[in-house]
Amino acid sequence: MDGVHDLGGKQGFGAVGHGPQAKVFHSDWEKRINALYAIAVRQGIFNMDEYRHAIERMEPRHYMCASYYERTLTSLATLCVEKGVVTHAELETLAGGLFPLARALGTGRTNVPNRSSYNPGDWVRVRDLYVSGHVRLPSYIRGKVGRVIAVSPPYPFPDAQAHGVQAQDEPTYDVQFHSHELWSDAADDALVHVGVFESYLEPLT
Amino acid sequence: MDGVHDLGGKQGFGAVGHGPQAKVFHSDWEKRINALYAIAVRQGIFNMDEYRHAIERMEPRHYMCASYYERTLTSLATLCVEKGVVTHAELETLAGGLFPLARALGTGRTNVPNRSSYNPGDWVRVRDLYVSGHVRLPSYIRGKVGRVIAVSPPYPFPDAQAHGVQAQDEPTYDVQFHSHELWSDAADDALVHVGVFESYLEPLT
Amino acid sequence: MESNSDLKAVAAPVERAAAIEMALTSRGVATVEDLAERVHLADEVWLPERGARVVAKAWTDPVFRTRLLANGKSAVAELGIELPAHHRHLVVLENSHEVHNVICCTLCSCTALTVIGLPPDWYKDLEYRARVVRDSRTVLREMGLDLPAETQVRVWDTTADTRYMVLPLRPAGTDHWSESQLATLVTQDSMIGVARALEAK
Amino acid sequence: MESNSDLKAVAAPVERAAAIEMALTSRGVATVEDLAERVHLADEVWLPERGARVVAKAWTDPVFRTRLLANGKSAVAELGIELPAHHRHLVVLENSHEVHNVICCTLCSCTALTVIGLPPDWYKDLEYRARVVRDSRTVLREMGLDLPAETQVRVWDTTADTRYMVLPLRPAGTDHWSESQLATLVTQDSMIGVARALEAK
Repeated sequence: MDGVHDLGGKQGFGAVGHGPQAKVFHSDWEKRINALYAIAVRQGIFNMDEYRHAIERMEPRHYMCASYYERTLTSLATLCVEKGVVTHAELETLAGGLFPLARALGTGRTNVPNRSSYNPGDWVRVRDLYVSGHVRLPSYIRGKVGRVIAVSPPYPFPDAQAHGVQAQDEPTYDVQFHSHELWSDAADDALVHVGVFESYLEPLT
Repeated sequence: MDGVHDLGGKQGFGAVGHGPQAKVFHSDWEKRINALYAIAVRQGIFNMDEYRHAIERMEPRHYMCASYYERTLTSLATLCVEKGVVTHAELETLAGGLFPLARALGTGRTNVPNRSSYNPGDWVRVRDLYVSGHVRLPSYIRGKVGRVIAVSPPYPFPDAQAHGVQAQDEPTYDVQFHSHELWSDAADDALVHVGVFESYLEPLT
Repeated sequence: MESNSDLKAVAAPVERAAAIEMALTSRGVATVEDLAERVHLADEVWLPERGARVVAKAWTDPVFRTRLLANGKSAVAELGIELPAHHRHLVVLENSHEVHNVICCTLCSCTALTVIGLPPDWYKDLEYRARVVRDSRTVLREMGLDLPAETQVRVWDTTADTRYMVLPLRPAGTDHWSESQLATLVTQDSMIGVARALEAK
Repeated sequence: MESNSDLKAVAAPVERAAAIEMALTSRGVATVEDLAERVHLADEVWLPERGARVVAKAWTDPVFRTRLLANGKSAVAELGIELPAHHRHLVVLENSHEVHNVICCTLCSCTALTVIGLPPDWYKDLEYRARVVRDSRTVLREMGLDLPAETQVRVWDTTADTRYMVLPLRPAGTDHWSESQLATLVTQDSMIGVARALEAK
């Protein structure tokens, strides 16, 4: 999904709010929500891909302006409503006000059928891929060329997992890109490593 | 600038707020701000490219949540402060509160030196172009292939105009793209026409 | 850009608008007359009724229609409609049973406002700008325009200083209508391309 | 997803959080004990001090260091540090005078939180996520880390279920320090890669 969550390389943002005031939590409810979503995952109410995708499905302005734990809270509530654990109306009654949830879930997809596997040292191209459902491809690597540095063991395929679609597990590749391949001369000189699922790659021909 | 203003093809947004309640203006100040920015342009305080870019330079959350005329207002005020017409402090005193302006202007650029010209019927590729200053290239056509349908007379080059950089005027090309070239199968079937400056294009080899 | 450090809350847009207006009028950058003139143009002149006259004339005068499609800017000037200097080009997009055109501006909200009228709120909203270019047929359907599968959709993104207007299909049953009668069927939505012209009643 | 139509204002996040907590505890999905356990983990267990022990051991025990770089997950398990099931892989990135590593998550805010501690607010903010991957050296400089021009920057974006931690350079003048003394020099920032380990005083 080409959503506002896909922030890598986006410009116009100010300084990072780094400093002695940095904190993990700013209030007690943040700790409790962080605990609750993890409990819901452990109870099997939803998986981590569903959790991440429900955050991405938040109305874009809501996503942009919410704090991190408000995003957690919205994903947790959305999935609990979608899975039938609680109703939206009940949540609003309990909260004593409107309770904005994420927008509706679309369709997922399974693995790409004709995918190749790669070895460290292989040059690869990221597919020019557009997926309306969940996808863990940051748009800044779309269509770009990089080199495989390492291979991980197979993981569940997020494009399927977030939508309850059957799929095979896939290795992810540690792919190294040069920042100038990604953003021409409008970036600092660096190597950027991204964990890329096999279905997102094609051999460099 | 790869900013949040570059909305074409972004997903996650809801229904268009179309209907009998549609209006141009919602209050009197909107009309007056719309008049004032046009007067400032006519007075030569800034040009339209500076005006558009100052909107793009708004802090991303502010951009996303502001109404259209709040964006106009912020651009007008930012440019009047940057051009020395008024100080930020005076605006805040007059407003009786904080007056958020757009973020600082970066560097512009002039035309691409080795650009080609094109004729209707020519196939072209949009350069894989990353510009940190003002640019009128929507990111959804970056790197994509289309066909030139028509040619316009030369216009001032926005990447330069928004930054006070000297540049030659350039024709813009009406380039036709198939929606499936732009977004694979994750788009409705359509032809998309974009007005593309010469410096953004390269011949299809 | 020093800010007033003793202020705490962000002023409301209406207050900020008043502040910049006061700053510009007190310096003589804008006069009361300038402001009144521009507000008058927006309220009374740049209305969709102007574009409706253009469309109705194109429907009834084939020679004008040819001129309009060849050079929109000079053709609308015949009807006394001028474009701002930076609107360099007006391209008129003729709908047919085969092709339906729709206009947008994904990067900001450009339009041929002196011809088709200042754009309504939804045209400038993030939703329309993000979605119509990618999900054109779906968005048009949501907005009440269900196009036949065989009609091709063409979306025009106003990214340069060319401006667009749609020449909608002439409604059936209007063969003997006058130009001014026809103009009443031409809405701003139909010149943006999110609706057909009104049906003849 | 029917909404309560008689409500008007959006409830504050703290009220919404209380509502979902009440809904889940009243149904037995989460017990008071579950909640207390998870809050305890976040407050008392998943702290940067854990990662600091790993780093200090790697600085003093070359054989452990080799195991850590070969397989982070099994090496930290030797110190009693477990990763959640969905953190499949822990890759430890060793800084040198030639290469400086920094980690981020542009799509959300993933981290090896059981090792380096739960990430601070700025790591999860839009600013860090948007900028560090493209303007790495600039962002690091703004954050107080001015790297020599000859040091190569490597940015690691946590887009899959591999987790990363940075093994910072051992500070000068610590040759005879004990493992536990060394651990006091290892900050969370240095394991993210936005700072060096603290200097020896």
